[in-house]
Amino acid sequence: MATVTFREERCKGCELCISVCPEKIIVLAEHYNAMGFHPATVVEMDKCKACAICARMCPDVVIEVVKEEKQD
Amino acid sequence: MATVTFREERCKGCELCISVCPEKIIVLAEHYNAMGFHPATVVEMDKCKACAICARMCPDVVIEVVKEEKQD
Amino acid sequence: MSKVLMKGNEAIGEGAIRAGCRHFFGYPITPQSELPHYLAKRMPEVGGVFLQAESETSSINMVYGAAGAGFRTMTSSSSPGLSLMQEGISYLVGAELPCVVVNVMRGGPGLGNIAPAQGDYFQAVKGGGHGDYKLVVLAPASVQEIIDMMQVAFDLADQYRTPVMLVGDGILGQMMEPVELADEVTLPEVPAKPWAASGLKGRKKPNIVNSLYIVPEDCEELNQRLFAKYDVIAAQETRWEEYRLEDAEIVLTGFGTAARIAKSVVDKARSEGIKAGLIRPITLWPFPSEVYAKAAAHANKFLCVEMSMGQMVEDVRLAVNGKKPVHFYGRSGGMVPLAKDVLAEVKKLMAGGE
Amino acid sequence: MSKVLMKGNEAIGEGAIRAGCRHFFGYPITPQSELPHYLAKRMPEVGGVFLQAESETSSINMVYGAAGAGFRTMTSSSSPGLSLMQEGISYLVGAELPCVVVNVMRGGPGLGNIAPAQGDYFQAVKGGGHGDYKLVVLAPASVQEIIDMMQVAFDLADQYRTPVMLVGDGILGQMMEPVELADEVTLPEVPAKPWAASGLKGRKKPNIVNSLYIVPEDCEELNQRLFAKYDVIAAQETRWEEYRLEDAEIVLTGFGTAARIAKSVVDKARSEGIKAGLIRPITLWPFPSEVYAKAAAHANKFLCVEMSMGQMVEDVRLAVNGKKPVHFYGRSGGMVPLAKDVLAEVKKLMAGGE
Amino acid sequence: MAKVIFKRPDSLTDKQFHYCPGCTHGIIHRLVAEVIDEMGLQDDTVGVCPVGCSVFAYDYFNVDMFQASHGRAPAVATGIKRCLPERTVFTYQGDGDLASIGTAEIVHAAARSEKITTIFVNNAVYGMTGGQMAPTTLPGQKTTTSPRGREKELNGLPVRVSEMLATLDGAVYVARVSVHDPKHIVQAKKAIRKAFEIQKAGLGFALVEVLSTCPTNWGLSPKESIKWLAENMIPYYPLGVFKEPAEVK
Amino acid sequence: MAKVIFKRPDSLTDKQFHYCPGCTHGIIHRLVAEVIDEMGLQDDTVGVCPVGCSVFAYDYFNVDMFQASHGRAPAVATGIKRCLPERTVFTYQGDGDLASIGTAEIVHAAARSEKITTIFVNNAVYGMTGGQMAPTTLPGQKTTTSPRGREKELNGLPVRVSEMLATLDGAVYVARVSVHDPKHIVQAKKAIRKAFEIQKAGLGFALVEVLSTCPTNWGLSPKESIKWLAENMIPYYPLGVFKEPAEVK
Amino acid sequence: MLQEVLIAGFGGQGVLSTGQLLAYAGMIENKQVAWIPSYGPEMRGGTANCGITISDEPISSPLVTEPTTLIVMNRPSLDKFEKSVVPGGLILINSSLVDQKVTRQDLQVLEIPANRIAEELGNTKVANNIILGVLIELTGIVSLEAVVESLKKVLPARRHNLIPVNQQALEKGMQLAKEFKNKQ
Amino acid sequence: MLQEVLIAGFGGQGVLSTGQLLAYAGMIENKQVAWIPSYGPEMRGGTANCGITISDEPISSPLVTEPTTLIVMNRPSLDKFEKSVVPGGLILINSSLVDQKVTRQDLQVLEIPANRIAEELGNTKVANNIILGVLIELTGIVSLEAVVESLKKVLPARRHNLIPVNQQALEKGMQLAKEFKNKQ
Ligand SMILES: Cc1ncc(C[n+]2csc(CCOP(=O)(O)OP(=O)(O)O)c2C)c(N)n1
Ligand SMILES: Cc1ncc(C[n+]2csc(CCOP(=O)(O)OP(=O)(O)O)c2C)c(N)n1
Ligand code: SF4
Ligand code: SF4
Ligand code: SF4
Ligand code: SF4
Ligand code: SF4
Ligand code: SF4
Ligand SMILES: [Mg+2]
Ligand SMILES: [Mg+2]
Repeated sequence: MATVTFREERCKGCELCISVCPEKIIVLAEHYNAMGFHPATVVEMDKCKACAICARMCPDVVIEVVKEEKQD
Repeated sequence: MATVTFREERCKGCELCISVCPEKIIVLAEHYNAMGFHPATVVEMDKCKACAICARMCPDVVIEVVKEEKQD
Repeated sequence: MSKVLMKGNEAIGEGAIRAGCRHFFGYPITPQSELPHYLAKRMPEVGGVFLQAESETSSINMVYGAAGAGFRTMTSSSSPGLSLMQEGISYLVGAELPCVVVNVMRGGPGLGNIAPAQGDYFQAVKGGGHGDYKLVVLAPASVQEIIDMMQVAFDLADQYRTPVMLVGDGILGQMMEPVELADEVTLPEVPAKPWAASGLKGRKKPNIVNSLYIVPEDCEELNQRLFAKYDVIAAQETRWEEYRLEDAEIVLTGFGTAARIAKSVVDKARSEGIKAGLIRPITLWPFPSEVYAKAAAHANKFLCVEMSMGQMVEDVRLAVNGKKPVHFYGRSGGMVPLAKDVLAEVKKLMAGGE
Repeated sequence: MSKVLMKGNEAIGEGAIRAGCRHFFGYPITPQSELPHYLAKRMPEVGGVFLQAESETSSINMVYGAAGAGFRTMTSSSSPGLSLMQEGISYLVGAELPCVVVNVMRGGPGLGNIAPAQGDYFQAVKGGGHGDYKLVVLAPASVQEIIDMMQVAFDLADQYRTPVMLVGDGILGQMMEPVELADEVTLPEVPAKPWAASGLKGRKKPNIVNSLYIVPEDCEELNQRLFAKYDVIAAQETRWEEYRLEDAEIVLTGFGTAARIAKSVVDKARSEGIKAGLIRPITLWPFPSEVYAKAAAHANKFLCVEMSMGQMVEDVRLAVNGKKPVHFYGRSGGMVPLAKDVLAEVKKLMAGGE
Repeated sequence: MAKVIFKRPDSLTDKQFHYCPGCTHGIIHRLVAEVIDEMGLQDDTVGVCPVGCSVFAYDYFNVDMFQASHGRAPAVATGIKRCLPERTVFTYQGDGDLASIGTAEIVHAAARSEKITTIFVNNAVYGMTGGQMAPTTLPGQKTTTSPRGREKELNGLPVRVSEMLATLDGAVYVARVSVHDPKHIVQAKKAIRKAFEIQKAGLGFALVEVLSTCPTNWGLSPKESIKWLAENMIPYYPLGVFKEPAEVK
Repeated sequence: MAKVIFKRPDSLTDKQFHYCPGCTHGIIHRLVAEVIDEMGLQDDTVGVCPVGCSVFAYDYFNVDMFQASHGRAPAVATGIKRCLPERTVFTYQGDGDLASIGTAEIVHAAARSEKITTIFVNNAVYGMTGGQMAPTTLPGQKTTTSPRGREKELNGLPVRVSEMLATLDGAVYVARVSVHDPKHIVQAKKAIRKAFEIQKAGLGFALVEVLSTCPTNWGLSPKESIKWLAENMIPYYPLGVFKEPAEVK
Repeated sequence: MLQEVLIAGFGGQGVLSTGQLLAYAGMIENKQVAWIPSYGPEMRGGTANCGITISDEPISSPLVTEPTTLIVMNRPSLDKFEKSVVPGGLILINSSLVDQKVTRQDLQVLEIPANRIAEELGNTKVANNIILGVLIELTGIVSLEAVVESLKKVLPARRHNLIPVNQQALEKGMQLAKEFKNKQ
Repeated sequence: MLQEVLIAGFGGQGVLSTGQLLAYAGMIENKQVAWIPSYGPEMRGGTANCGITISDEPISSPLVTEPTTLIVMNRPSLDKFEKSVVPGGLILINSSLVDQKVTRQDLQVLEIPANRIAEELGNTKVANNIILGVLIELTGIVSLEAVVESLKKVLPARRHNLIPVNQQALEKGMQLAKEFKNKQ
């Protein structure tokens, strides 16, 4: 299980994360953030592979990726 | 017959002409010119081949070379 | 004539074109970049050259080349860029080359900011470069005046073989105001430049553009020739505006944007019964010293308003020469004086406060 | 103490080393090149760095780096080189960095020549760079004073976090004079520089060396802070020499080499019965205005002697403020006033001539 | 157990970047900060940033910083490094800054083999001042000072900085990378790391040229900008290592 | 009939050079003047000479001349050429001038492909100001500012200007020649001629680097200087053509 | 009469050209006018704003530091400029883009869903002119005729076909303003 | 007492160091001294000269524009400086290198074949000190002892073996001067 967190108030809606996510699970939200942008968000978190490609691409360091490792 | 003329008052006695003359016929004169240098001069003009190598080497454009062409 | 709304920076460019300038060399810097943008478009339309230089140092040296070749030419920048041009300006003076240099001043020192300021007055009028020299320094206060003054700038430059500086600030450069533009442009006549180094083309004696005077006697002679010229310029070309000055008890003064504000304060003060007047130097050098000396006869006080920590005020003091007190009100670092604050200062002074 | 014969340019270098300066950045130019030559040899001996920069623009920016890192550092040049440093100097001021900048002035404007001159006075004291600022400007008049003053220069720079300029001319730089040198050098204590950007090394908050104040309010605050500092400097650090001034009817004044000449004229004039005296500003900024104002009480006239077309004379006039006439005698472009000519001028003035 | 796969590096402060949406300056900042973190240099580093869109970099890098005048960062860095030879000193410069007004400074820092690291952000335009032509602007590219597109006759041809500096014996590491997609971002980071390693090894001057976007002044969306970079810039500015010392190969 | 084999070119005035005995600046002056003569350009040419030992070149070249500030001749020449595109414009610059303070100006004149010709006199030292180290000073070479010899750690390694400029697309002709013996003098003249021909053909920027002596500051006799140049400079600064347009090959 | 209008939004929203249109109209009516943009580094892709002064007297400084009217085109602009408006002044908000409310109580505020209305008119580009219509109706700063006349000057010839729809937008705005006045 | 000496010749003839020796000697004698070189571009391999002022009073300007004594080491220097010497002043010429004559009649002139004499002493390098010996004898500007003392300071330690031959040269010069005075 992966958690991708967006610091929504910092997102500029550039869509670069969207364009690189291999799972195509990021979209821009309908609402505006305080800067007046539609912030990015993950729609189907369960599909996320925690590859962090989105985070690496994001110019504004909006994204943090955490993976729940299986506890054996 | 070649004539090599030195504008003696301009010669700085650098000896570069001397070092390149293939006929080794240029020397520094004993006397000083107005600038206080020993000026260069040709000792055996008849040996001169009018090759103008000396003139080409002289940094101060001191030397002029004229050749008397045979009149047939 | 047609009336159009125009940006100050664009007016500098259009004014230059109408003054016959066809060679502009410059480097981008806020708040004057609309001028290069404008000329990048306009110059090719009139067969001229807009060239972006690699730096301000290069711009001013390109101007040196173009001016020395006999062409009307100019460059433009804002404060830090002008600092980089100081060596080149000193060379232009030394070689007596006509050209126009524009400074759309911003907040300093250092990188400072891009807000409007007037902190480069000393640099412009006292000589920021090395050696003894003066520049003719013009200070327009509206977009219309910018357009008109560009012609004056090039004419003076050619007439006296001297660099001319035109100083504005971020407000003058960025604002749009209505201007009247002649529909038909007749290019001004440019004096012959027999001294220009533009290739012999049949001339026998080479022309040399030079500021090296290795023998001190010769260099002193150059200095004296320059200063004799400056005397003529001071006698013939000093320009200023007087406003409600005749009976003024307090004389406000300032240039450019600060003068606009001071002028509105004069009206406000008059409407409150204070006899205020204005002297607005249009040439910062030559400085209109005499009009201050004259005003000192009836005025009790002077108040110099600047967008700096106080620079022109020294020239006002030199002009008034101790006859009356000269006060100062300034904002700096990109701040602009508010009319209401200046008015308050006027009232304070008239009430006898310091 | 040992007495040695030393060149002015070398004395600048030796003085710097004795003041604890270990980082010099410079670019060759006559007539100050013996300073880099000297330091190229000396710096490695004391574990310091002499680095030849690619230009004066780079020198001053290397100084910006070294000063911002917390080190005593300096650069040096002559007139055209100083013009190229104006942007950098304005940045150093804006970032409040302590350093020493030397100008061994030569004839101008332009390339001019390499003979001694004082035509960069305005550039030094009014601010040749953009924006509102002042430099502390020191003007020694002998090789001994150069050595001693280098220590003062670095101390003032550190104490007030300001660039300090030391101005000389070709004569001061090139001449040899006897100097007393302490045999044992104890390096001065340098104040802590907690603001230096030299790596966190355990500190939590990064230090930033900066002159960008994008918000005009902040930039105005910087300006006001600087000028408050300047007020303190003016109150505490103004230096000058008075010579036979008490009863002087004519006050000669000048700085550096011109002051030496003026001083000898004072003696000559006194020996001919003329009550002459001398004011020699040692700090050109802050300018010792008060001593002039005081002298104006007993003196009838002032005569400012300069190796320029007349620059310091404006500050003398501002100081005298119209109380007494201020006259000027100058030679320019690398020419040096002759004592006999200055004396003749004094006599002419005392005879009532202008 | 939660494992953090990706988080903000310590060598960035928590301040928000002021860059335009999609501007890759932000990516490059992050890569530099990550390298500083990973090499344990945060305590040790002094950064120098001149004028350009990244002029506020001192607010973002969580290390001691200098703001430098336009083009002169290499001289400022020289001054710092000559005083503090043990510290890590880097400059972060735009193409207008480094390749135009600052040409002499970068050439001579390289020739002197100053032990500094330069991050050179080439976005083919003057970003901060409103999209003027840079020395790196491509032929035909429209900018505010080349409104008809850059013309060879008027403005000559773009400068390839890496190739030029690689001719200098003093430049020991020179590489060109890009940040237009995740794969290239990984490569870019490797090059940046190498450039810092070379400094720490005392080998001399190292420079990484990073191709970057400027959506605002290119007049393109962030996504279009990425595409434009890949399709137009890379062919003119080939990626690769132009110089590398044997010691680190 | 008397045939003049060698005489002073018309494009030199009759003024005597102020150069030191054996200084090869004089040879280079003469070659430039000969080329101007032979190409019939005397009426047409504007020369630009900045500060350096050749600062008085305006007294020697019998054409219209500019004295320029230190390092900025390429910018001055650009200003002239953009006003007078039909004229022949050349700069004559020393190595301190062109390779140090004037680096940005020469790189950008080349990048813009200004249609000017630059004669670059590399004598590995600042001649005029008293023998300081230049960017071209050889490793180990003693100068007044490298009294222990140029050290790599302190001063880096010499700049090879021709190689560096040849990387620029705008530089269409770049060659390095020498004037240390008559044979090389002939070759040098050919290169200078080519550089002027390229300008006349409107092809772009052309530069000829000429290795030259400075007996005074090298502390050698003129003859020793010639030998030193051949033995020390040429190995570091290989002679040859680095760039040549197909049109003139 | 002295009116100082500040228009603020994102770069690319036509903020600057709308301001120029207004200034032009003032000029046509022979008023004293000045227009000045903000030109901070923030402009790059961030916020953009401009100030327009229209007056019967010569204008001393064109800087609009205390606007009589503020036009808000994005949320950050409201945060930034709300406090600067003169007491009793006017704020016009494009509520299609800004969902936030004005907190000050001493102002006249009008929310105009300009983008939605513009869509109804068939061209989202005319949203600004709807707001401009509101402005001229509420303040009388310039006449409709002058603005329409200005459109001819400001729009390039190839865009003159858009003049009718822009005029419609202006009139729509004026109508909204009238309704608002009636409601009060 | 105010003595202003100008020494002129080619670069490399030891003109500058000879001047320094003289200034040093003056300093040792607690006089006011100043030394200044010409530093024109002409210096490069061309002429070199320096001025030395030795005085009882503080020296205002060290520039020697009107020397009381001129020492001439090459021909161009005579051409250049002959006219600047004060009337009644002294010219010392190294006649081994200068074959030209002084034309002015209002001066004291002494021709010293210094190189030849130096050769006789076994070291051509000491030619300058022969002339210096003449100078100090004729003018009394400084004492022999002071010059010898200065040699120790001016010569690097590894050259101190040359002090005796230099002293010899100075004495030889003084002797020549005495002979000259006797002849007059
Ligand atoms: C001396 C000087 N000249 C000009 C400027 C204006 N200026 C600031 S940044 C800049 C260029 C920025 O372009 P670049 O270096 O490419 O950085 P980018 O913004 O594209 O990242 C210019 C010309 C200045 N600050 N100082
Ligand atoms: C701005 C400026 N800085 C420094 C100088 C001093 N200067 C004159 S010529 C020169 C260097 C000359 O060297 P180079 O260009 O190699 O020419 P060379 O004399 O060797 O032929 C320098 C540093 C100057 N005139 N202007
Ligand atoms: S971590 Fe990978 S899969 Fe998950 S949202 Fe980001 S790019 Fe998509
Ligand atoms: S890349 Fe970053 S800024 Fe851009 S949309 Fe995604 S999260 Fe937002
Ligand atoms: S022309 Fe040839 S042979 Fe004659 S002197 Fe000159 S070099 Fe010698
Ligand atoms: S080369 Fe010329 S200057 Fe040198 S010795 Fe020969 S003639 Fe004289
Ligand atoms: S202007 Fe360009 S480079 Fe600057 S922040 Fe915006 S997108 Fe980035
Ligand atoms: S100093 Fe060197 S370069 Fe200059 S003239 Fe003398 S020998 Fe030639
Ligand atoms: Mg860029
Ligand atoms: Mg050289």
